[in-house]
Amino acid sequence: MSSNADIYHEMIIDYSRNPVNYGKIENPDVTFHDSNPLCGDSIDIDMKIVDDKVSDIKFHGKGCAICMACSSVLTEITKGKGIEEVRNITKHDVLSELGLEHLQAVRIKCALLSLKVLKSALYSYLGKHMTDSQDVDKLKEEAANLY
Amino acid sequence: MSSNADIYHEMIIDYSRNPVNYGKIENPDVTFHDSNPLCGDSIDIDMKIVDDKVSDIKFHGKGCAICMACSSVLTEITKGKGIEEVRNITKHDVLSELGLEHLQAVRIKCALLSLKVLKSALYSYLGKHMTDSQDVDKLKEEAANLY
Amino acid sequence: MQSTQISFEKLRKDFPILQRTVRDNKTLVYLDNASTTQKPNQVIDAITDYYKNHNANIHRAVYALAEEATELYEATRDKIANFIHVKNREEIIFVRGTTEAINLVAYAWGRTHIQKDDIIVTTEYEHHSNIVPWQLLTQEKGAKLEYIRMDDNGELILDDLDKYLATGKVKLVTFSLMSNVLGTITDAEKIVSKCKEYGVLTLIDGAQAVPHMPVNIEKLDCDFFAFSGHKMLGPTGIGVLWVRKSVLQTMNPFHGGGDMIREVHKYETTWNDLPYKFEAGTPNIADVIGFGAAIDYLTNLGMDNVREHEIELTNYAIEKLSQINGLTIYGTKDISKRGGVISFNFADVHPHDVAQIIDEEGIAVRSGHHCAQVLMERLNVAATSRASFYIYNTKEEIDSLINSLNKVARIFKL
Amino acid sequence: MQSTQISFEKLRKDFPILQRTVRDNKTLVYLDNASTTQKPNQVIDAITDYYKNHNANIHRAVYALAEEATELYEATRDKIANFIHVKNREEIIFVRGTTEAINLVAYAWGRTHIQKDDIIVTTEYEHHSNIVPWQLLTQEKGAKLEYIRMDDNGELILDDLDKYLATGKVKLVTFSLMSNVLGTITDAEKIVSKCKEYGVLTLIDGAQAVPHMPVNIEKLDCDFFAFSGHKMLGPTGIGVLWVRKSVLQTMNPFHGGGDMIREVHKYETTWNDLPYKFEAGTPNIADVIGFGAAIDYLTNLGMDNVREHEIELTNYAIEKLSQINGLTIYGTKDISKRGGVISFNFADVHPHDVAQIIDEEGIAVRSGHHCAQVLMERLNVAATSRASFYIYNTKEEIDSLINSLNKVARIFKL
Ligand SMILES: Cc1ncc(COP(=O)(O)O)c(C=O)c1O
Ligand SMILES: Cc1ncc(COP(=O)(O)O)c(C=O)c1O
Repeated sequence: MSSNADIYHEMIIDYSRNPVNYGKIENPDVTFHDSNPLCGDSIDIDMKIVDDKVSDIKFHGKGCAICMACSSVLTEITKGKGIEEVRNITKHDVLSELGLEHLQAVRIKCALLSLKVLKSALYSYLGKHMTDSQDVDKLKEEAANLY
Repeated sequence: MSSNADIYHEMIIDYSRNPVNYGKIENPDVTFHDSNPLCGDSIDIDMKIVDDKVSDIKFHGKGCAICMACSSVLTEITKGKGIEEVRNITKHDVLSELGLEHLQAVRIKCALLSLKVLKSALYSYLGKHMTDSQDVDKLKEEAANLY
Repeated sequence: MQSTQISFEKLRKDFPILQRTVRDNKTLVYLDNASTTQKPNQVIDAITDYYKNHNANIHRAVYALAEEATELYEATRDKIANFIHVKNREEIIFVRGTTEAINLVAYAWGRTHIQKDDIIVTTEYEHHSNIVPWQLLTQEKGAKLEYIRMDDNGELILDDLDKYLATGKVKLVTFSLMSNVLGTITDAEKIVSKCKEYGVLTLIDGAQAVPHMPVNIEKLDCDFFAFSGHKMLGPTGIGVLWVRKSVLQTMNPFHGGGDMIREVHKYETTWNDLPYKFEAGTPNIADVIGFGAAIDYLTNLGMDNVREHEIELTNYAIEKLSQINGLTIYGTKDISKRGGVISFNFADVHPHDVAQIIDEEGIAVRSGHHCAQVLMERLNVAATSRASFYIYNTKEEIDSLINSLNKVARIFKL
Repeated sequence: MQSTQISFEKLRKDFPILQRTVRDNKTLVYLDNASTTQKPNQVIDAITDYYKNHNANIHRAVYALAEEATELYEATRDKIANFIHVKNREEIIFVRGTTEAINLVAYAWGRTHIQKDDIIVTTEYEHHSNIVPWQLLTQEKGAKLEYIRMDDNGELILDDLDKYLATGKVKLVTFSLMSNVLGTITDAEKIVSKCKEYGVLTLIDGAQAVPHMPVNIEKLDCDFFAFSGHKMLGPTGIGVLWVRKSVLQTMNPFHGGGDMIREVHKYETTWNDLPYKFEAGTPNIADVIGFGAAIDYLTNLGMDNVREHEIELTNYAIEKLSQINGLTIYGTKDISKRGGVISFNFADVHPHDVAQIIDEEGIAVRSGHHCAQVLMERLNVAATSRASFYIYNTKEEIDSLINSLNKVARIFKL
């Protein structure tokens, strides 16, 4: 296994200093906040959703380089995608983009906090627009099995 | 040190089967109840007090042979004594009468439960008849340092 | 499933204390297992290994030791889930023991769910830890505590339960799966299914059952379940509260502090996910890990085998004890309905005197009320002597017990 | 008093874990002692010896093992009384740790003594365990929680205390004797004497102070005092709550169960004597005994010497860290007002990233909010890195820390 410190490559450092899609959206269609109870990282995500597509997405909050880099990458992946596609984004999609597949357990939570917030945001958006209660149940189960 | 089982000599067995001063007194001048939280032994003592003398004393309750024998001996020692004398009865007075000076810690509580009840009874009697608050304080301290 | 050819005699070597002598050079015969059990080297070594190689606070730090400690700690949660057949690991909360587990329910569930005139039902053969918390709660709330009575055979009179349930006021029924005095095994599935008809929650005190027989929480289908590590080869200071997730989600936090929070602000705070919401402060990390080793040990033995071994010992002991003149055994003699706990009285000799005399022979039994004074009142005795068995006990040890009772008879001229 | 010629270097051999390597064969440099400390062989052996030779449940049985276990257990209570200068052993209650201690007060004292509109005062630099229990209590009772603010030097602004006391509504003032983030030593005697003028009770969180400096409860003259064993060489799962007897006598029981009762009847119960009224259920016997060994160890060293050793290390570390460009140290640099806990931030690098990078070099420091989010808000940071020292740390280890920070600078191009 490669050394843990190897994860601090150029791209991560750059993203952490210059995060992409950082900020707030005025009048977002959906917004969600969550934090990591153990380390105190906290992330907010705002989205505009037009025609079942994520037309705009921004995040803000506090976190380590890993958290900032992953949030940047995640919002880049998400922007412009259809809701169903976003629903299918996996942790692998985020981690592999940054070469973080082998992150240790306690740091995984830093890397995936923004994914958790994104999915929660999506579910709360979908929940509001769903009529079929079976769909809502499926959504809840998905949310529960996030990590 | 002698074996712990040696404590079960004739006198103890006899007292346990035929306790002395066992029973209740009608209209006692003072009565007190206490129990041993750890083993469940429980003892009540009733006394008649005439002219500052313990004119009659009886006990009843549940307990092991040690507890019964010590209660018997204690009431025998107490009967007819003046209040100040009773106040000065020590654990040694009870234990030595039965050769129990070396009793292990957990059994000491069985042996001395009735002494504790006797003293508490006495203090509650004295407390009621005292006018000097300094005396009452002294009494309280005495009670607190019983074992 | 394990083979039933396990040599229980051989596993004695895992327990260093069994080599000890006590008093006048007498071999220790430890028969107070319902109170606490002895510990095998495997458990002691797990604790030692933790302190010598992995000790660190858990969950919060990124360095190597903390990572290792967290993994070891959380692994026990999985072992427990597996051992008592629980699907959701986040339903398992670490506590000090059964007593804390039940009190946690009384505070974090009871304080918000019990109101004036509600009824909580317990039984006449409960341990104080399954009575006193409910007295405190019902007295505070103006609610009522009622008891399912016990018949002369040591079994619960379930008509009492029906009567209370019919009032429509019962909010919780709580009972031990095995009595720590009589060894009676409660018909839990019947009680739970009656309660479910009325939508009433059930708490099972598994302190005596989990160490001695297979327990399947899914099958029991109760809502709360509590047990202690030290009664099943594990260290002191660690126990488990299991709560069905849908009930756990309705509960307030118990202790406030580190680890149980999500975000703390000056005037408001949000809670961490389950089960951490209920595990405030630095937990008993080393003993959780030691407990994991105890569960491994029992899993390897197989709980069916443990139960079988104890049935054999209990049958043998009841047979031998029954032959002693003047000796009374309490509870049922039907072995399918009882575990390896035997309470008895010997003529008019007080249990303390029995215990003290046989202690001289190296025999450790418990005498007293066994934290079950309500049951003592019901049996109309001040106390009993109690012998209770575990995996390392042998028939020879029961013979020693019987012999030592002869000495009691001699001294007390029975 | 001990000689100050004690070789702290030599006592490292008592701590087996310090011989360990981590990650890529790096020597472990353990600098997270404010979180939990390592354990010497003497403590580990005391636990092992208990399980191998004396294990039994305490207080209740007459047989030899139970007698020995009870004596060992109660001996720790006397050692603690001696260590923190307490006259009445029955004022000392064993709990899991500081968190349980404070929650016990919030339940068993707070639930009956705090009413609507009462004020409880805490401080901005408290650990969550001295904030959240009071949030829960004041919210339940409609009372108020107020904070003594901290100045930029990391010291409390005691004018705030005066202001709250003047309202006449304060019932309790609670504060830590040493901050777990800044190391600030609180002027406890001044706070307590102010409170006494108003007849207000005081609780001191001694979790960080007791392990690192002489503490004299008689002199402090507070009403409640809490600390944890695992932060002072002792095992996990054991801590102490001390309560002044006259206050303890006004408190309801906390947990109901075995050992804390005098007589249990179906519908009413009376309580055991102090301190047992507050120790329900089988306690953490082995770890109480292990804790006794930890106290012996520290008593032998002498707490004055411990403090002196840490002053030396802290001075050295502050000097070295101050030379690093872009590194900010929080709190006072006046060593007489602080313990061996140093929180810092390094330029714009997040503390998690610092901790992870230096972990590769074997350095264990903590990064995060340190269960003090209110203080993080006050400092206006998301988190800090924290190095904290104990008796076995050396100047060479601080040099290693400094070196590893150079690697952080390289990677983050500082
Ligand atoms: C000042 C302070 N108070 C309370 C605590 C909580 O102690 P514990 O986790 O042992 O309950 C800690 C340690 O984390 C602390 O540093
Ligand atoms: C049936 C039962 N419930 C509860 C308890 C209390 O367990 P603990 O003392 O481990 O809290 C015991 C053991 O003493 C028990 O036998």
